[in-house]
This record gives sequence, C-alpha cells and structure tokens, in this order.
Amino acid sequence: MLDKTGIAKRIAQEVKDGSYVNLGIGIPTLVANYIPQGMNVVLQSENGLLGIGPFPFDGEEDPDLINAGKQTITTIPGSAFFDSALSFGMIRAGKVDLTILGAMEVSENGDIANWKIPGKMVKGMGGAMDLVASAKHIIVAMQHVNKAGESKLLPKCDLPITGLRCVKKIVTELAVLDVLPDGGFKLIERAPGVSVEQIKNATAGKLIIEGDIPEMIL
Amino acid sequence: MLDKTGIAKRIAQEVKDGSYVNLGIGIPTLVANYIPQGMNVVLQSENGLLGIGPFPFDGEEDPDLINAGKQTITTIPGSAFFDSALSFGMIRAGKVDLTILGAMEVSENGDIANWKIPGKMVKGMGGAMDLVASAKHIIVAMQHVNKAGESKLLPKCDLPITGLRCVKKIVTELAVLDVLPDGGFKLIERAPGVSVEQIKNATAGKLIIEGDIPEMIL
Amino acid sequence: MNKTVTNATEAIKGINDNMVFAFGGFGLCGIPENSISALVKSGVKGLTCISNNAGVDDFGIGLMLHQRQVKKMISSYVGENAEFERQLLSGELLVDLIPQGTLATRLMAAGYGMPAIFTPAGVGTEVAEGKEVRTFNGKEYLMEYAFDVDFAFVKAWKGDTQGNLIFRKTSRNFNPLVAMAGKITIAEVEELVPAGELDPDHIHIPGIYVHRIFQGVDYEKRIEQRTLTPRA
Amino acid sequence: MNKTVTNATEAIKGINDNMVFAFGGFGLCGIPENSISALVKSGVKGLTCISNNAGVDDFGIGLMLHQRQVKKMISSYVGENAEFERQLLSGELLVDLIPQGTLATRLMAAGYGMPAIFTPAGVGTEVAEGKEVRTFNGKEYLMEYAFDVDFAFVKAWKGDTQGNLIFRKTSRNFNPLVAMAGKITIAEVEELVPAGELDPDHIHIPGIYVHRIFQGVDYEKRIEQRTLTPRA
Repeated sequence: MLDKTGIAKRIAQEVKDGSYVNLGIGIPTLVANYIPQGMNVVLQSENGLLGIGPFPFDGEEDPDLINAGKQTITTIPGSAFFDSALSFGMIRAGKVDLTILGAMEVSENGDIANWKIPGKMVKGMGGAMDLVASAKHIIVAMQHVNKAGESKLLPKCDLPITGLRCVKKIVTELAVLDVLPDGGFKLIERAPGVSVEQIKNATAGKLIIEGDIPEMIL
Repeated sequence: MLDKTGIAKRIAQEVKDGSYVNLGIGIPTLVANYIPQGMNVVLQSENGLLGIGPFPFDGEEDPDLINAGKQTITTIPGSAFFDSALSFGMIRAGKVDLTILGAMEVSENGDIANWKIPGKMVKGMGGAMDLVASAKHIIVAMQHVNKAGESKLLPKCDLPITGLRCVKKIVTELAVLDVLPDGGFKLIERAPGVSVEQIKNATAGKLIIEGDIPEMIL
Repeated sequence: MNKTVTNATEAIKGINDNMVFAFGGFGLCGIPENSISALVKSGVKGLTCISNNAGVDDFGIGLMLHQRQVKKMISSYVGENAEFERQLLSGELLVDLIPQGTLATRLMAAGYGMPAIFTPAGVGTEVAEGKEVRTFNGKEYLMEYAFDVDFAFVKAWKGDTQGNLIFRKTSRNFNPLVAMAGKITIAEVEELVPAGELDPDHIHIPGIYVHRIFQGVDYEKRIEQRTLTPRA
Repeated sequence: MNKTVTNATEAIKGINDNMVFAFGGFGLCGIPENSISALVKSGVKGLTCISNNAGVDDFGIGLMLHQRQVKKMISSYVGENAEFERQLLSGELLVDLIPQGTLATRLMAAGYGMPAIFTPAGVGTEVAEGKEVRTFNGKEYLMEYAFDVDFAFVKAWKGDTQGNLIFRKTSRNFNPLVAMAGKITIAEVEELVPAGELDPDHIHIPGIYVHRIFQGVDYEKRIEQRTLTPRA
C-alpha cells in the first residue's frame, strides 16, 4: 500500500523526458519532487507560467509569483509568463503533453468526476474541465476507495462529471491501472504488499486482469 | 476642385481629438500630415503598431519598422507593438474610432468596392475587408469619377464589393457627402469653385441636396 | 492621449448599480486593490462580477461581498470564503461557475471582437446544459459567448499615461483579458510613467484598450499560501 | 528542453512534398530568410503556403515560386511579383485570397485549439461564398476554420535554447501566430541565447510552441519602400 508520496513517486515514472506537464493540486504537485534529475521536464501552471521552480526560501517569496494552487513558487532558467487565455490556449491546442490530477470518481470508460458533490458547497471546477477536455494524456492520482470505503473506480460516475472519456491511467495506493479505449480498468501493477484480491475488492468497475500482475518498483 | 492634398486636408478636419485612426494607403496616408498640432490622435498600422511616427531621416530607417504600406516609419512616445491577430482584434472590437481608406466605387447605401476588378490581376484585399466590416466610422477618400469619366458614387456597386453598408462619409475632389442610414448621398459641402450642378452631373447614385450647400473651408 | 486620472475614486466615475464588472487577478495575485476599495466606498450594488475568484473574507472581492454589493459572481473557483458561502446558501447571491479557460477565452473574445468561441471544456457535463454543441474533426465543442462588460478593473505593474500596460510575473493572469473586455477599462499601476518610457516591444496591453489609468497606493499584495523551501 | 539545431538545413528535416507550410512576415519584414533558402535548396514541391504576402520576384517566398515549389498560396495580398502573376494566369498556381484579419485569426485559432472563429470580414462579399453566416447581436459573421499547418517557419529577434521567442518592432506581425499554428514550428533568430537570459516577462511566444530553433546567418532584411523625411 502506498502513501501519498508513494503515489507521487510512481506517477513520476510516467513522466517522459522532453515533456510539458501540468500538475494539479494535492498529490500531483508532489510528483515534481520525484522527476529524475537531468530529465528535461517543463511544468506548466495554468495561471500563466511555463517552468515552475521550487518553493522559495523564506524571505524570497514574491506575491506576484504563485502557482495555480496559489502557493508561492520560483522560476527556472527558460521560464516564460503569459496570460490565462494563452495558457488555456496551449492546453486546448494539445501542447501540454501530460496532465496529472486528482479525482473523486473515475468510470471504466475514462469519465472523471472531481469538482462537485451535490448537497455540498461547490467551489468550482477551476481549470479542471479545460484540462481534461484537452490534454493528450491524463493520469489520475487518487485513493482507490473513498472515506466510506466505497470504490472510486466505477462502472459509471455517480457524481457530476468533469469530463468524458479522458482518463488514460490511474495510480492509487493499491495499483496502477490503464483505462482501455474500449472501456475497463486494466490492472498493470500492484502496490508493494497488495494482492490482486484486494484490488478486485476495491474496484467496482470492470477490472481486467491478464497474466501475472507485477508489483511496482519505486 | 481639390487635388489629393486638398482631399487629405479636408478629411483631416473630420479627425477628432483623442481618437485612434487607421489610415489606408494613398490619399489617406497624407491625412496624417494635416492633423492639427496638439491634437491627440494615435495612428494604428494594422501590421502591428499603435503610434505611427513620421518617416525616418536618411540613415535612420529600420527594416523591422514599417507601416501597412511597407514604408519605413518611426515610432512616437507611447507607441506599442503587437501581433497581427491583436491588431485585427482591436479593429474588430471597435477600438479603432475611424478608418480612412480609398475606394473604386461606393453605393448609395454605403457598400464599398475597392479590391478587385474582374479581368485584371487581383492583388488581394489585405486588411480592407476587416476594416470596413468593423470600423465604427469609415470615411472614403477618392476621386468622384473614374478615368473614363464615370461616376464612382453609384446606386449599386458594379465591382465586387469589399463590405456592405459601411461607408459613412465620402470626400472627393468635388464634394463632401454623407451616406445616409436610409440610403443616399447627402451633399454637405462643395469644393472651392465647384457648383452643385457639377456634383449632380458627377454623381450617379441618389444625391440629396437640402438648402444652400456651403463651400468647404480648408 | 493622456488617460491619467488622479486616483481610484475619480477613476470609477460613471459606475452604476446593476452593471457588469470584470476584475483581473488570480486568487489575490494581481487584483486591482485600489479600485476595489473605491467600489466598496461607492456603495454601488446589484453588480454582476466576472472574476476568476471571489477573494477571501476580508480582502479582494470579498470586501464587496461583505457589503452585499454583488448580485451575481461569474467565476471558475470561489475558494474559501465564509460570507460568500452564507450568501450563496441563503440565496442572496447567484453564482455561475464556468471553466477557467472558458472564462479567460470569453473575456479575450470580447477584446478581439469575436462574438463567440468554441471550446471542448465542459462537453458532456452540466456546464453544457442549454448550450450549442458542435463537432469539428470528430471532437465536440461548446459554443460560448463573449462577455459584455461595462467596467473592467485591472492591476498592472507599470503603465504609461497613454494607458499602455506591463504586467509582472504571474500577476499578469486574467488582467490583460479583462483589460481588453471592458467598455470602460480602468487600470491601476504600481508605477505610472510618462509616455515613451516603456519599451514598445515590452507592452502587454496597448493603451487603446485602457480608458483611465492611475498610480495606485498602499498595495498590500497579500500572499494566500506562503509555501517555502527550508534552507539547508 | 534544448531545441537547438545547427542550421536551417537541419531544421527543415521531415518536410515533404504536398505539405502545408505557414510563414511569418509582412511583406519582406520579419520573414524567415534562412528557412526559405533551405526550402529552396531542398527542392520540396507541391506546397500549400500560408503567408500574408508572397514575397517579391527575387526574395522571400518569391524564390520558392520561382522554383515552382508552390502549388497554392493562401494570402491576403500578393503584391508586385511578375512570376507570381505569370503562374497564376497560366493556371500553374492556385491562390486563395482571404482578409488579413481572417488569416491572422485562423492561425491564432490553431494555436489556441479553437477549431473555428467568427469574423464579420467578408460578409456579403465573394469571400463569404459557401461559408456559414451567423448573426450575433444583429450583426452577421462568417465562420472561419483554424488552419492545419504541418510546418511553420518564423523569424524572431532573440530566442533561447528552450524555444522562447522575442520579436522586434513590426517584424512581430504574423510571426507569433504562425509559431503557434505549426505541428512542427521552426524558429530562426538573430540572436540565440542560453535559457535564462531572456526576461520571462518579455517573451512573446513561449517555447512550448517551438520545436526547433537555430541561429540565423547573413540576414539581408531587405526594405521594400525606403520612405524618408528630408532633413531640414
């Protein structure tokens, strides 16, 4: 079973050299810490920056320099600023290679729900609907089950959806799964110490298991 | 009867303090020379400049600094550069207050033809179709009759049109005329030494003459 | 073309109840602090406010919400704001939540004179309800309309007397788009300089989009999430 | 993400006959001189070329026309160019003349992932033939499609190894839009600098839109109309 750091570490293995990546708030943000040194990856912040650097040292924070989670950040050599329309323009045009974000539910055909719980105060979708509608490759980082113990990998999303047929891969505390183009969660890897049975029990949607499922290497 | 300079001088009287103006190639370009000193007028060049300055002195020309007629120009304090999409964006959004351009024909309902003569090599409309479709106020600078002596102020354009119902005012070597919202060329002023009769004879479209027509003051 | 006014109070002349306002800023980064203060003082009400976020309880647009000046917010994310939540739940406040890219592009569309744009954001979701869906190259898009904004309020780093604006780092965000969208656009700047002092190649928004400009004062520039790297 | 290639010949690898190319520049101002030379040498043919203008007889895209490499030009104004006129009248060359703002916006639409845009330019003219007309707020607009560009060629003043670009004065023109539109975008620059040397606030086109960049050589930067003010 992985903790949040473990999920972030595993997702970092999916990031390709020479790619532009947008990281959502929460676990996805942690992924940046585990991208191997020397790999050329440029992080996009949808509030108008390519080339997110580390958090600033105390006293060096700049109120004019934040990420989409409103955290103070820094730039790196080669960073560029732009406005929000160009930011979503490059997302919409498919220039961002990979989007990593959290979810409340994912359906077996790749629908994602991550912005609204009926009956609860709705804070808004932010840039999530734009990102999931446009990104070439989307990886979801989330817990396999919710706090009530119910699976978040479903035949169909119960919650209001954020985007249709867009999620390509899911990394949870239990497993790595691909969402197949024809539907279904294909089990790719188990988390250390997790059995296929555990994953089966935690997955409500169609789970596809072919051959031996290797344990992930972190 | 006015020469080209006279037409430009008369049109310069229409330019309002505090306005953004786009000047077409030919006579319209000359208008810039007759805008009164001290009047705040910013000239837009659709290739990406607000704030056109005078032509450069010999030796100071810059190949990276031209107007839409491809002439070398200069900037003035407060100039700004931008790309062609923003340039036509501000035109389309009605931010340019006045467009002055030439024409081959204008119809009595304000249609303009100025880009194509069937049977002749067509060079293209450049930005003219964008300008006439969007400008808040359009003044045409042209000769009243063509080289064959035929009126260019017509009931209906014979040539392929550039834009519909867009011309608001026409200044020719003979007269100043308003194009009325309901159609018709309303005679506003006569050029020095030109009679109403001469203007009547040179105008094929509906000409509206009310009361005494003053001679223009240049 | 001198567009300078002395301060925010003078800048907001002509505002009226029930108008549509748009505000630059992302969270509290790059918000027009001076204009918001003047709007709070003005008592104008019944407003429709287009802004990516709604400020916090005691800062930004939150100050206007506190005075019940806002009838409707159009935002992508309204964040943590207790008074906002109370008004929303009590039905005093209307909220249109729209995708962030859609918000940005609808503002841009206004500035570019484009009445509508197409975006895939929200296709198949409740955002798509009642909207025209159109397929291009096998992909579905929603048609979304340009915003119609009476007054636009932006904050820039530097500006000149002609209204040319330069933004700094990520405080650019929605500001250029909001600036382009206003029928009347009011810019406040940290540094107002004479025309000719800004490099014409560095200008982010040409003055043609700006109607009034003033030198702002007393910027707080509050940070929402001070996140630091520990020194080794 | 180093996108540097050594020269134009290396930059144009992957081009093929019958592709769609787009070029920055207005007249001869800001044209990608090095890339055009390499394309002429390459012998590639059957091209559809999107460019506001078509160069002159012995410079710019005129050089490619002279080699009969161009099947179709998509331009707003084709100017004075005898060989162009000869090929057009003989039927060897196809030409799509479209309004300049439409050309710019169709390129921009590609870079912004918008499949189509609306513009009033050309309504009621022969440009509107076969196009969808749509009324918004009582005004008619044409629906125009985003361009689909295989290779885009731009010229910038400065660029860094990550592909970030800064343009100079009116040589900016169509270059940023062309840069955004390319499936593969090739930028040549007068000065190539290491990442980090350009101020991130001054960058006109972020490197995400640029795939290959090289230091150009031997720029002629020809002036079409040297127009001067006489010294007093």
